[in-house]
Amino acid sequence: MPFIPHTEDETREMLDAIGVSGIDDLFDEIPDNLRCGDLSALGPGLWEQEISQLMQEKARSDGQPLCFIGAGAYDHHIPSAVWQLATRGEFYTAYTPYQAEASQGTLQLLYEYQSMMTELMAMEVSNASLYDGASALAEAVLMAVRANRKSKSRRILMPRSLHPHYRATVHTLVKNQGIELLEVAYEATTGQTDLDDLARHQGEDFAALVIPQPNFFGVLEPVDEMTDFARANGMLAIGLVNPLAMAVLQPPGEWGVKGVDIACGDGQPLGAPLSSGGPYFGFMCCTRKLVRQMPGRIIGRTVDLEGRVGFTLTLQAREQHIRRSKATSNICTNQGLMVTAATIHMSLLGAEGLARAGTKSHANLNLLVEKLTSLGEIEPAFSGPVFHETVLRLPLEARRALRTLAAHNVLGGYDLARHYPELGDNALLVCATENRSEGDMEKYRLKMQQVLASRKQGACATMAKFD
Amino acid sequence: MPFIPHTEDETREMLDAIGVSGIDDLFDEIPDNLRCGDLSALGPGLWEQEISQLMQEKARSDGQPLCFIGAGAYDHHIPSAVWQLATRGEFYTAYTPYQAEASQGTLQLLYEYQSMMTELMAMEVSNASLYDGASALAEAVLMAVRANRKSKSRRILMPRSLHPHYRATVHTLVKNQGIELLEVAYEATTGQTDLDDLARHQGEDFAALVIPQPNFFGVLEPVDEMTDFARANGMLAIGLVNPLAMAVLQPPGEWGVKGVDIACGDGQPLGAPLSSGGPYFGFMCCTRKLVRQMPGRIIGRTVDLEGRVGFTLTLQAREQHIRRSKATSNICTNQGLMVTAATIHMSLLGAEGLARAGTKSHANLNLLVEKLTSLGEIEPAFSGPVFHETVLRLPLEARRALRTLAAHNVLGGYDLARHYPELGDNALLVCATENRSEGDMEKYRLKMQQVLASRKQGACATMAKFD
Amino acid sequence: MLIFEHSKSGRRAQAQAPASAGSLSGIPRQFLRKHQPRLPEVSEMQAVRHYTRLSQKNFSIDTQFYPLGSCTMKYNPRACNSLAMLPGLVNRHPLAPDTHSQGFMSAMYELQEILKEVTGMSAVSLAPMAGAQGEFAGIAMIRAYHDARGDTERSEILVPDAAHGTNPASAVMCGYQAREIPTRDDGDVDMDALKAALGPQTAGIMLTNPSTLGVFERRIEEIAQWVHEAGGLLYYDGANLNAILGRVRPGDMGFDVIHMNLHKTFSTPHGGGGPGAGPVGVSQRLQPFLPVPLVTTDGDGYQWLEEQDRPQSIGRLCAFAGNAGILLRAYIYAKMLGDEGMRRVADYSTLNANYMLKKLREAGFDAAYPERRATHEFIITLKKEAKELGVNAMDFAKRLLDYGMHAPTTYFPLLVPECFLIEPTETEARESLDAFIEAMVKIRKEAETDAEQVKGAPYNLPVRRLDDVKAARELDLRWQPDEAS
Amino acid sequence: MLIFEHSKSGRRAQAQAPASAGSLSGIPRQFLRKHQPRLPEVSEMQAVRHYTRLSQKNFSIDTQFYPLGSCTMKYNPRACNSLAMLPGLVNRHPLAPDTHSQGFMSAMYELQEILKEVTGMSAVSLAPMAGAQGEFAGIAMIRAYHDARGDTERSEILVPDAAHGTNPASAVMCGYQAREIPTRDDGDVDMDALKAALGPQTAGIMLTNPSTLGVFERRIEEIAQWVHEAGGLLYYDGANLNAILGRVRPGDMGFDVIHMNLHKTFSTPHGGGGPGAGPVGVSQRLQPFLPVPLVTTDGDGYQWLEEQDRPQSIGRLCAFAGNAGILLRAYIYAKMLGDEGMRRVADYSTLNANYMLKKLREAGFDAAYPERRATHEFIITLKKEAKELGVNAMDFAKRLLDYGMHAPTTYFPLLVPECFLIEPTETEARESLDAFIEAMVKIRKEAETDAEQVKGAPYNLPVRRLDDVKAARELDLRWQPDEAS
Repeated sequence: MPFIPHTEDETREMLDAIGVSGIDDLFDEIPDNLRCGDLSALGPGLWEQEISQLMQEKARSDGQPLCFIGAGAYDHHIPSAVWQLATRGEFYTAYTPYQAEASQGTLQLLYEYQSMMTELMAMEVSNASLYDGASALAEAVLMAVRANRKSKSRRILMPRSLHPHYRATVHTLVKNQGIELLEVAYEATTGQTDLDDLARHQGEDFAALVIPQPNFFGVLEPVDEMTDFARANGMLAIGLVNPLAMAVLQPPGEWGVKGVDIACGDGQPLGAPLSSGGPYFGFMCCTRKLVRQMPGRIIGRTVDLEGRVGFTLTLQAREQHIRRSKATSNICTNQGLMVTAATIHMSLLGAEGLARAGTKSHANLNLLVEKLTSLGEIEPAFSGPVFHETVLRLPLEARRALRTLAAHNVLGGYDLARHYPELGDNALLVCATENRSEGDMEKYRLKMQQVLASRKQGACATMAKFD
Repeated sequence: MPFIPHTEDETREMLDAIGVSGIDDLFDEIPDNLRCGDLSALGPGLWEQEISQLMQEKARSDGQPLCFIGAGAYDHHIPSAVWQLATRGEFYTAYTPYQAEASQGTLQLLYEYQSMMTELMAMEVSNASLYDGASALAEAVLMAVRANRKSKSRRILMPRSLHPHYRATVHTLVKNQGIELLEVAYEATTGQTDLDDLARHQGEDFAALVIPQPNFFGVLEPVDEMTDFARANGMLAIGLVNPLAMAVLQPPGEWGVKGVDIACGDGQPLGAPLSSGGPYFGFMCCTRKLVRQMPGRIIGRTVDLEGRVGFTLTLQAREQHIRRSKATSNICTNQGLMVTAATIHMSLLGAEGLARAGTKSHANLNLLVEKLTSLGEIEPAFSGPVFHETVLRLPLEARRALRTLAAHNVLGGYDLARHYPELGDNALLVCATENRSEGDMEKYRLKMQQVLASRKQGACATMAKFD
Repeated sequence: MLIFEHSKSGRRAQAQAPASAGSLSGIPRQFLRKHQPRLPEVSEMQAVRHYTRLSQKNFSIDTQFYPLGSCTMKYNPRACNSLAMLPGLVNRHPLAPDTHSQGFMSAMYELQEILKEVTGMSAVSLAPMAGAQGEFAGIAMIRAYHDARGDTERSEILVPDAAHGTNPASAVMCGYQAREIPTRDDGDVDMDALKAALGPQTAGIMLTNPSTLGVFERRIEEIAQWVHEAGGLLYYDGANLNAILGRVRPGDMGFDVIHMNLHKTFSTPHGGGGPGAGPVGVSQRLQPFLPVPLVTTDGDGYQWLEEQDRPQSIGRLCAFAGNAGILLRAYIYAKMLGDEGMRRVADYSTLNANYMLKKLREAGFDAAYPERRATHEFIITLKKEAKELGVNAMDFAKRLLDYGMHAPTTYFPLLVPECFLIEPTETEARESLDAFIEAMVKIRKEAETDAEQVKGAPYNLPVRRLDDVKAARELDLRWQPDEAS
Repeated sequence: MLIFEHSKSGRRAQAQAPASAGSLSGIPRQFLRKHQPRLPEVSEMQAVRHYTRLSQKNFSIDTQFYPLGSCTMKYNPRACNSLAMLPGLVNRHPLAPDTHSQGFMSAMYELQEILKEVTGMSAVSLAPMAGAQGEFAGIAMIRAYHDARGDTERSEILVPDAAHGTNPASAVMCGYQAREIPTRDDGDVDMDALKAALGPQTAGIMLTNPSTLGVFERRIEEIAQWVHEAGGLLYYDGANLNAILGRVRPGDMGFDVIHMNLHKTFSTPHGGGGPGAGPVGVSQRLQPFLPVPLVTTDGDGYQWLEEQDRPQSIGRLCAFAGNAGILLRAYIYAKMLGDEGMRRVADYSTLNANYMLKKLREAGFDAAYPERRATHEFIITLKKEAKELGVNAMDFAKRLLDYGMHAPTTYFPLLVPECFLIEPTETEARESLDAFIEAMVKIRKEAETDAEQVKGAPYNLPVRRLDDVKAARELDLRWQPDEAS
């Protein structure tokens, strides 16, 4: 009986104490015809060595390819200390800090997290996390609709340059409340949001404009203009940002004349491993005046009976367990452990370390682009400035190139064909972080060179023999 | 400056406080001509990502072969909890518990360890660890020479069936004190110590007899007879045992009529990973009357000023930091962290879990032997009963077979030719633990079958293509 | 002390960033940050020391009994953590091609199958990132189902008054009105009220069974029949699934959709408040609407099913494929338990709860539903103590902390006054249960002689009771740089 | 509570052993155990909870300032731990063939080279498992050297009276007598006494430089010359190597052999008392005697050198190749520091020590060697406080614990009365140093007003002062099963 400490004697004694003859009796309120019990499809339990061997096989079968995919999940360096600390039992196995006195560790850490995020975003307040970037954006949209007193609109402007999965997620999460998302086009040359297309909505009633930075193409958006446009037209401005990029880029609180109203995004680049897409964490900051509209847990600093500083959950009147159907959101459990890691991560790197990671990523992308374009047939798809990710135009279908590269254990990027058919079949989104060495990038170049060469020779059949 | 927290301002202020103009001044008592400073051969420091990549490459290059080598280091299952707990900072980065009040965690754990080891060995007292099994045996020999009041001899009887590295280590560590090791032969048929050869020393003056269980061949020794022989001849009996095996085998405290005087060995099978041979830990138990002759730290239970139970280092008068040249040993730092792991390991498995691990290992070895001998040309070299390791006689040089198996990522065992030339070139020591699955053993059989087949065809050159 | 207070301007004692980072030359100046954020500047040791010591200020499963009702704070096997963090798994990019994903996808597929088996549902999606998102997905599927049939006038979701607050909140997020159904004195749903509430406007009902009152809803089959007859669907809130694993399955009770909280029933870590994972299972008729992505297999290998493969799907709930690392932990846990272990979870969590209930009653405490069996959790009401001794549930809760135990859930569900919702879980030994009961008796005795002492608790923790009113009125939600001086 | 007291007969709540283990059928009955050892029978959670809580009762580097003189309690980088535990490294069998060992062996070879460079010696063996074993190996090599030259009458090893207790103990283990050399009031060796002690019986001398008194032995070159002239060799106890990294090298001072404590200078964890690692470095003439195994390279790959390759070796010190996992951690640490980082270790540990010494003196505490620079550590004597206030070094030490700092090394070296040997290390920030000084001043003030209060310390720890006499007289070294009832 793994994890169940009862001895047979104890079980007997406890049943006697209860006054029943067997465990079955404890389920006697369940109608007979509903009782099941056969879970044999699950098979027998494995002991730790067996499950360990099984998981190692699974892990091995996925290999450890050289990864140049970004597209919303970034392979940054995470200090060893981060997860060694975050998985300490006292963090890992605690729950939501309902009993503040017994949870000062988690509560203080969350307060520190809120402080760090507001600094990074140059915003006034932060919550203690949401699920992921995509759902955080959905919460921001809902919040904007609730909070925008100037507008009764349930329409939102959302650039097409924004992560397609994010747009899909927001749609799922808001459509049932009658909220509508309107696309803003991007410029075909720069890859930035088309300000003219945006200007078409001048004077129209929208609850909010979403502004990604960088956008899904890795391109930097004209965030000042977009923020000011929103403000001028009675829309709330929602910044959707890569938080690591904010160590070097203008933070949303400083965009345009007055900054955005809400900043959100995915915290993954701050200490969460790629981990097949999750758990990551969504973050959200806003202006002080919107704080009571913000979803999620918020931690406040206060004092105890003896005047000592302490930390506690606050503004709980917004939350579902108090307000029920009138809550700001149904969110409850969030991503505490990931925030624990992120807080430790930010402490270890500091502003300087984050900036260096960002700068090195940018420099690495430049180097990668240089190497790939030096092959002669590859060129950048957009002219807008980029952070650590960019779109390349290949002389062949991205899908085909990726397949061959993957056979050589290089994950060459993300194929844009499905979500951006207007870019054709040859557009490839590539990313480089500070974790990629020059040797890694040279390897990519060499493999891509082989891809290009073999395409010319029309010798696809021989590709499998490369190495 | 990794790990050095001083800012430039602080450094300046601290130098000013000291009253010197620069850090160089702090070294002004060092004669000029001795000063160096150039360590450039070390190269520039690596940041964590770089060292991480380097170590991953090294780890990858050593592969993760299927291992059937034992020979003193055994691949047992270690519960995940063991090292997650042992590497908690409070255990991992504490030091020897000199300040008992600030070290109750480590001290209580060591007391629990002592309790577990005495139970496992059926001995009266245990110390808190030595370095490894080989050096623990050397310490046991030195202790026996000190402690044996009936004998003035500096001679020790040591079976040839004992681990050759252990015998070499003991020799290194005791020879300068004029202590002599005499070999006792083993029986060519059973692989057990030759009791007739032992009987030749009847009535002679020896300080001690060392009794391995199992011996290096994996064979079980006639420990009752050997212990009684030692007692009858005024020798101390030193048991050298595999501690995991003691979960199923008669423990040294119960050998013969009165048990051994000293039991020691390597604690590796109790939670230490193979880790290229270390760190493991040596353990030592003895009878209560010998406790003051025992080397190493010992923890005692006592009370504090308020009568509360507490734990402390005790019998320190034996130790080098008090007795200096008259100490029982020069040992100082021991293997605290490994003992931490072992204590947690034993708590998690319990007597039943250890016994199952041992039993399964034994059963797996039997299965492996069955599979290999079923190939027709391989047979056990000895007839004595074995625990989880045994010697097989191959129809070819063990060295050659091992080389080919290794090329297929199977580490087939340990070649006995160098240390036991009398066994010829074809004797192979193989081991199976509970970590080996039936599939693993079948893989070994298949690869060995290929080795045998190719030998018949004299087709060595084609071996490299196997798979 | 805050981490910011360990900071010193110019301190960079870490090995965590590249020494030479190159330049930002590709980025025009107007896009760049003008001044650095004021994050802590500390050495690696300072950070390690600070967070190690902070952690020690927490109660946790790894250190304390934590009978927090409705949260299923059971032991989180350490193997789940280390195996889910194996390099090949923890470094896998979510958009890696199928060629580099078969190991991961096989685990996800098997987990879908396990969850189907355990719940009796026809299909499972692992996408929801937490229970509340699972609830949303469930109700959104109910809506999609009605919409697909052209049955568009249904506007209400029925919710018992004992339900988790997430239930009505989720219903509202899907554009429904939540309508409360009262509970009877015996803890079951008021069937008359239910009947009265049902109608053509009924989209469905959300039920937790066992309910948050710690009792099994005995007339569940009748409820299912009535709701279905009214054209509504049944949603099962899986928060209390731990109570029935292998004993009874939501699918067999007649539910159409269920979410599961893997951080409860499948023992993934609670992590100081998440991450959770909230997979949803559905009956045959809701299958087309499951959120994407799903994992399928053609026998040869595993493939993702996405929007284009599932045109009726309610869509995507997250950027990628759910909280994969948590799903892996749940998979590992399920594999370690196996069929027999899984079933015993319900058996022993129920045994523990009934034992505690009995012993507490013997000690003179009042059960909220004295005629009922406890399930995996149960409620006592401290109304009597509050009235007679002037010491309420909150006081008991805080004083329990002093005795080294986390408090049960207090004041939830809302309909029981001075409520303690107690869930011991199956992984606690009897010693813990007895120690809790003993502490409760002691606290009552303390209250009899000195109520003020109990009302002043806790005393042995890093802080005493905190001023929540001040926290909410004088919002202090972040460290301010000027505190540094 | 002991783990045994959580035990319950028949409890097996772990997933840690195979369910079906087969039988012991191959083993005759007389070899089998008759009754099981009474090890704890606890659930995985109980063990995790017990040891998590036990750990919290420790002071450690990760939680406290730990200025334990001569122990170099500096920060242990977390990367060293995680990288040394990479599966390919942590699972490598010590007898794996070279084909499966090149990664590991390359790290060992490079570590040998790094240690040579840092110490100025000609060759290094990584085999010794701790400092004391390194000492043994060093003296054994000195003996082997003399023996190999037929110079067999040398019987004495000279040891300054300030030396670590291991020094004379190690000399004795090698069959030598240890002869003490007194120290002068300025902390240097008494050269007259040294001269008088040298002779044809002199096998060598063991020195720590900087000495345990926290000062640099200024006449080291002269000492080397004299000892060499007498036919003896010089042994360097590397305990204090942290003080001179990149500043001066033992090889350049004239030493013939040195051991290093990697758990000090190279920051491997102290682990509650080990494991350490004590590699030895030697000058040219001692090379043949180095303990085996060694790693060498032919440019193409790495190979082991063992007994058969090294006929003059003093032999084997351990079953395999030393504390490999610790050696890996040291290698990782050295690679992260690099040349510049390595040098700064000495600079900043020395800066910290001199700063503390200065500040403590300004605060009125007495330096043991007021005319000398501090090295990486220094001594203050609390003789005055003991006499005037009746509060001795032990009392200060215990009271420091209450202030959340580990005590310095007390009463060592033996020749300084009421001695505090203080080693802050380079990884501590000035805040820690200042806090320590402040605490010392406070304690003295406490002593002035209420000495008994200080003498009763500590108060804030899990236990107060322990009865060591009782511990030694009424030996209680193990839990007894009959306590269980």
